[in-house]
Amino acid sequence: MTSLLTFPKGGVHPSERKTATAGLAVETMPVPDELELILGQHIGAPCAPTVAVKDEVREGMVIGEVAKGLGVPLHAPVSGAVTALGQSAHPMRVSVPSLTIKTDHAAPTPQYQALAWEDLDRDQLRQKVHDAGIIGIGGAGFPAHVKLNPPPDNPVDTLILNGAECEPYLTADHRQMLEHSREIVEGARILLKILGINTCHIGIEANKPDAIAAMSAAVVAGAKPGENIAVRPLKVKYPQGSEKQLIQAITGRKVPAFALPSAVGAVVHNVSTTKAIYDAVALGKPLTEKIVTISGQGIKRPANLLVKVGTRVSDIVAYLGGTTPQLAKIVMGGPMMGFAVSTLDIPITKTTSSVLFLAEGEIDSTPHSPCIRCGWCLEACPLGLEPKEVGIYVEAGRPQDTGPFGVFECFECGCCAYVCPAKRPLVQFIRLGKMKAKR
Amino acid sequence: MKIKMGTDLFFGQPVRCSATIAPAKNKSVPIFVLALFCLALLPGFARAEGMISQTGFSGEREISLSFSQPLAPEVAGNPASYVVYEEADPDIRLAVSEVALAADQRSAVLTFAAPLNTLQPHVVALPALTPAGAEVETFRVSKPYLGYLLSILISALLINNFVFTKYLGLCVFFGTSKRKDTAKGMGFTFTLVIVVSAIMSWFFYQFILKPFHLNFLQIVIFIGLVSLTVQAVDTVLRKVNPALFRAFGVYLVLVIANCIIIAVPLILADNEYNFFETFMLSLGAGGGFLLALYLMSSVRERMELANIPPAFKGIPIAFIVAGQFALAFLGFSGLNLF
Amino acid sequence: MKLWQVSVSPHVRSPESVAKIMWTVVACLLPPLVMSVFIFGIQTLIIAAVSVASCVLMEAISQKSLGRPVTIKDGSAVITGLLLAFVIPPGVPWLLPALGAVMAIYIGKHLLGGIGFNIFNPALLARAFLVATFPVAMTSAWLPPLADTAIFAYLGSAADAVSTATPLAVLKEQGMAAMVEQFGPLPNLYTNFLLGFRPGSIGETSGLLIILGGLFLIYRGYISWHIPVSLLGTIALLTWIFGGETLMSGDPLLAILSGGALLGAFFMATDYVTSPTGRTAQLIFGAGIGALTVLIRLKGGYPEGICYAILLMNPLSTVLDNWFKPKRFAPPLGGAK
Amino acid sequence: MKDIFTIVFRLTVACLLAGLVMGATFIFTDQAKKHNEHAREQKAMLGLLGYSANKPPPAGLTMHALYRYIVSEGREVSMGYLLPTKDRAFVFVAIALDGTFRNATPVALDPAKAGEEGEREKALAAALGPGKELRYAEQTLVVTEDGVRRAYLLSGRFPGFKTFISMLIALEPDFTIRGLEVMEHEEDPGLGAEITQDYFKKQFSGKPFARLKELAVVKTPLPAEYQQALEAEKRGGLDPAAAAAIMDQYRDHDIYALTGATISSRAVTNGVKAMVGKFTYRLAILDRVLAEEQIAAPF
Amino acid sequence: MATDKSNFQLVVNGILNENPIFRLVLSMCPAVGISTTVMNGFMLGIAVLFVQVFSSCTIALFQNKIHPRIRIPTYTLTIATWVTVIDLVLAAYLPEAYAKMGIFVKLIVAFAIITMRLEMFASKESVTASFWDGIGMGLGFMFGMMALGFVRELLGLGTILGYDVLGFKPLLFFVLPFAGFFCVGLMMAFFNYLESVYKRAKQRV
Repeated sequence: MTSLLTFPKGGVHPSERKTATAGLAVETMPVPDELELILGQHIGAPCAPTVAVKDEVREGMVIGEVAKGLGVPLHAPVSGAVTALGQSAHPMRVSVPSLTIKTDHAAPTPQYQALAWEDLDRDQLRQKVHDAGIIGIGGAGFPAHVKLNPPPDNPVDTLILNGAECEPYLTADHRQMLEHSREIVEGARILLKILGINTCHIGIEANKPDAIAAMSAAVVAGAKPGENIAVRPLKVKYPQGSEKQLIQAITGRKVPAFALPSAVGAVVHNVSTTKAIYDAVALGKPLTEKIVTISGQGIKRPANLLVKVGTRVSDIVAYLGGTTPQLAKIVMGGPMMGFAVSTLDIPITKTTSSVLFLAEGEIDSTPHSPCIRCGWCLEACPLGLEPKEVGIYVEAGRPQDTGPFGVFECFECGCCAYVCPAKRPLVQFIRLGKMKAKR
Repeated sequence: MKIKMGTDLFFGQPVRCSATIAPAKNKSVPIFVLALFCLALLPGFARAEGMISQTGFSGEREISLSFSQPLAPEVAGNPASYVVYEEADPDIRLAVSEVALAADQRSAVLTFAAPLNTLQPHVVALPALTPAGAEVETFRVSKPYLGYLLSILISALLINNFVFTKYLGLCVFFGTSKRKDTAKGMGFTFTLVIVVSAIMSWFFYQFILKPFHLNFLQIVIFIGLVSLTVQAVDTVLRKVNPALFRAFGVYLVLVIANCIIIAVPLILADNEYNFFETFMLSLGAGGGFLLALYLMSSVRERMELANIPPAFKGIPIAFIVAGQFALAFLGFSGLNLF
Repeated sequence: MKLWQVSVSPHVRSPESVAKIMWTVVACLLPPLVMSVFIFGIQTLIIAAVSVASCVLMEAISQKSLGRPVTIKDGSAVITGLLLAFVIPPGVPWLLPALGAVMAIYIGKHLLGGIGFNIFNPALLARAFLVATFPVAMTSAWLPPLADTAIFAYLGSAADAVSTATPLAVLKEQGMAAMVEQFGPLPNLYTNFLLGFRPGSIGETSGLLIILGGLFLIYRGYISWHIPVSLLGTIALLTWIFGGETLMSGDPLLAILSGGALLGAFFMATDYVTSPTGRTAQLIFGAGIGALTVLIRLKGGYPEGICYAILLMNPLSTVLDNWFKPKRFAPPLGGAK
Repeated sequence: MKDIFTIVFRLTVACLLAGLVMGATFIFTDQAKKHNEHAREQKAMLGLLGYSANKPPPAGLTMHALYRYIVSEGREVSMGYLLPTKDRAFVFVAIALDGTFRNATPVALDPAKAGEEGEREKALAAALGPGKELRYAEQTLVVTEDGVRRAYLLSGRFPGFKTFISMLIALEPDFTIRGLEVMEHEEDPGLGAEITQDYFKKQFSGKPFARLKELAVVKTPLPAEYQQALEAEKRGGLDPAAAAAIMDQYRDHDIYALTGATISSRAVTNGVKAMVGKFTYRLAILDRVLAEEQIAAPF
Repeated sequence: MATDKSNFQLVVNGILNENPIFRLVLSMCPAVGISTTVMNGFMLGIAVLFVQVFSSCTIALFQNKIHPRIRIPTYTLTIATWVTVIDLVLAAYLPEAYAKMGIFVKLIVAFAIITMRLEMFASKESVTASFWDGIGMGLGFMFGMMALGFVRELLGLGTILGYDVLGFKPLLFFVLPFAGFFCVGLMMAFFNYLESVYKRAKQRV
């Protein structure tokens, strides 16, 4: 293999821990009796419900709509009856409006037919992406159609599909690429058409050789003249999957601070999002289900599950045979950037890529000690920020003075806190800095 | 410092100073300093002329000579043909034990029986090569004057740093070393004022106090000159470069409360320094103060973030740190550069 | 209902910890100590033990009295104790390091805010303090290396032992010829010095073991090569240029092997707290120490200058870090924020 | 405008007042200062000769100051000695560099004012006439008791480890060192500053001139009994006879270097050697000239 | 305007509340440089006391005659005059003590404490009050210097006022010049600590 691409500065190599689920085929979880749908799943204003309590809904029906601003509609993942419109716990925010549906197991499952999407023009395609409720399901939750409409003064010339999946434990994208490589490549072609360009790179970390092989095969199989789609093996390094790092690794361009990728002519989409876009455009299927990696030593049976959006974690636990006694922490998302949750009564959202049940031995709960200025965080930071100084200032009670150390550029990848030998909660310090400091 | 910052020390007018201190963009100060420095270098290029073109100590027991033309080995290679003595003791000849003449006969190294006192200028003469009846030419051997000047500068800057090894100027030092900007401003202002006032003091001392035996007026005259310089710099700066004045004007009033500024003229009067030596001493004193301030301020900015025991907060800990600096500066003691 | 533990990301941590780093450094410092027992006798072990014990005790006392958590288990006081023992002559009274510990741990470290906030390297600060306070013992209690394995030779009578001079002192006061006369002809000299058979401070003589320990730390990623390389490189270069009778005739290898340069380069100057974190800053920091070391060695009042050179550069580490900030990924569009 | 005048007027008055106060103090203190300085010097010198308040010097003891000048006349350089004569007058003896006598000029100088450099210069300038440049070099004291030479007191300075060390040396008439005193130095405390200690200074006492010429510094530690003897006077513990016996034992030994301060020790030894060497050389010439020219010196 | 404090209070104020060394942190140079023995502290204390008292009295005496715009130059001139006087007197009558104090006697002229007292007190108060204030400040400085000298002499040389008290020299460190920094810092902290203890005790009562 030729030299692998990567970003030059910073990054860490956490132990991968993907073996537990990497080899497991995606398993469809039976639809639970009740689903809890959070209305604000994407970045932007939350949806307003278009149904009322006791309304009957059918699978695929729009149940929430964003009236104004950034956002996408929400669809019913199952057929059934709306039982409640209330508040529910959310992994990231304290509580958010939600909607509960009681599943009607007897209702028929809708069948989706392949459509000839090549005939549609760019705006129609983009509208379809919006209508299907597609957002960046890698974790960011940014509405996909917005990314596909770059500002006219920043012409886009490159599409990048993000198959890096650099977080430990996570294998959802890996399985997606193995099992749906054809659809992903087709989705890439849809995206190219919408953007009006012909270059697409698919970045995959080198620890997934089978996925690289499968994707390469699919690219060759689906090759069309005039289109330039290529698989790019990447070096294994966290946070390779971060937008800015991925763009730099593949194209060498640097996205300026506080700017979008389109500033350097690139658009990045996650492979799973691409698959969802394919489903939306080619099959007319809205985004209502999600592959989620369930892993960690705290769960009896790790798995890659295809679940309906709105499935509660407690239902998943029950399906997988319960938790083990060593369970210490439950994390939604990857272990580097995910959120620890205090309860199992939390629903899966469109952006949930995994639920990790971490045992005592997998996490490190050593209390933190004073900074010894080893500078490892400076080495690890992919953005060249100074987490150590932020930490020292925050601890000294001066979070308002942390601006010059770059707290606002930080995307909280957690590299600094990962390497810190003093176990300092640097991400927490940086968040405090973001709150108190002025730009 | 408890002297009210904000009022002019001399004429009671309020000083218009802004709270934020803009970095001085003006380059005129360094250029002025550089020019004076070049002026000071000039005497260093003077060389002996005549039969011997260059002289110098090459070791504890050696003097090296370069001749302006090749000399006969039987004379130039003979230890007896050289007459060498310390300038202060012309009657006592130093015994030359060996002469190593270079192959081209244009240079020689004299080795002496006893170690030389290289701090004293020596005199070399070659009477054997002087035609009968003519005056014997003598040649001075001394450490280069430029080196001496530089050693005064380095000494005041590092080895005998006024703050860390002479313990002077401490009130202002602790008062203005909290912030790096303040430290820089104070340091530069101080350096400027001390150079000007020391040179003025030197003129006063050499041409008025000493000839008229008015040494007991030293203190009054020197402090008066310092006040005058401060006032003059204040006025000139206000007119010529208001931006620079806004940056450094605040510190002018503090300069006079710094004992280094009065210590330097006293020292140069005691040691009978000449003009260049005076300049070097004052530059070194100012630079040393700036250096000490800058180091201390950067350390104190870092210490502000530390969890310091309450009884030590503020000035006490600054003293402890200054003591640690003084320990580190002991490393320069005994340094003898030239 | 059971609530699970919540904390901010990341939830996995690297296996490194402060204690692990510190104890690794301690482990790297042990071989030179063992070697010095063979070279100078068992009393070096006693000095080291007193030094470590008093540093650890002082750490506990200071932390207790200042109401901070007692962290003697993390090994940082042990390192300070070992390094303090390493930089004092082997023939000093055993009580000296105990006094040094007060300066190093209490005044040098805990008064300034505890670990992470000391400005000067505590061990070296203590050494400078001891040199000033006990000038005779600290500058003349050198012992000649033992010829055989009589490691109990000086025990109990260290003060009466034949005092000798360190190679650097001989070189400074008497010149190269005396050096060869006293320590043997050149190629032998290098080998002896590399192995540690020469008078010197307790831990600085066994160059080979120090280099090995330092390389191990670099291999483990605990220290970076920048400071040692630029420090030793500068010493070698400047000694080569200015160290001889004429320009460009000094002996760089001898300069590195005959003093505390190696110990300083690998274990003192690389102290996290008192050295800069940026790579460029580290290179300049190392070069500054090297230059000051050569300056003090050749022109200063002491035969060895690395201790003071490091102390003089320590306060500059913050300044250097400020001057050479890490390069940001990309500046915001339109220049200023 | 009126303001300015008031300011100037008051400032002038203030300056005048201040000048008055300072001038008065100066005049008042100047005499006392000179007197005290002289007394201090005298005390140090007498102390070196072994006299103190308890042991006053004998009545016949006198100190004769000998001032050396370097005279240059054009390119000609010679040595000049200003010395008192038996009839309480002064004479200036010029001697060429090679030791031949040039001339002797009587100098009119008030003996009470001879200690002041300015006064001497004035008197010399008047006596020698124009065209001669004088540079003052040093002062040496010849101590006599009833006209017999008892001792010489030399003062001088030489480079130490850090800056200059200035020293006062007392010599027997046969140039054996009687004792020495460090007047000023800036050596390191605890190291080079130990040169002021008895156990170092007294090592020089009793060294004959012939031995002094060859005197070296050794780095072996100072033997304990020798140290005890050297410090006997200050600390006691050893009776004077026993101390003297031990001192005799080490009379011919080299100087033991101060621990950790070899450079300072060597600097002092070399400095003392140079000072005594130069003095003996010059005194021999001067004595010869005085005898040849029959100049009546009181010593 | 007249102060409401009695003469005694003025003196105590200078020694305790506004001690020039430990509380106002002024005139630190001699406190670091030459506070190695009690005697040194005493001698310089006397000099400062003299200058302070005479300057205060002079200014208080002439306070109506001093033009406000040349206030500071007049102060400087006054101080410089009295410093010259004490300098000459010390040099003449106590040459040995004078030699030990070196340049510091002359540097009294740049002591901020004296100018500050003139500006804040003597230029507004009566001669008597200024006299006592000057005494207080001078004594405060002297006691500060002597306290430092006491600690340093005892711990460094084992002596007090030259008399051998301990019989041995505990730690040369304390009489080394740079140790002044540590001694001043530690003693200041000690006084701060005492004050906090005192305040806490007072609150409890």
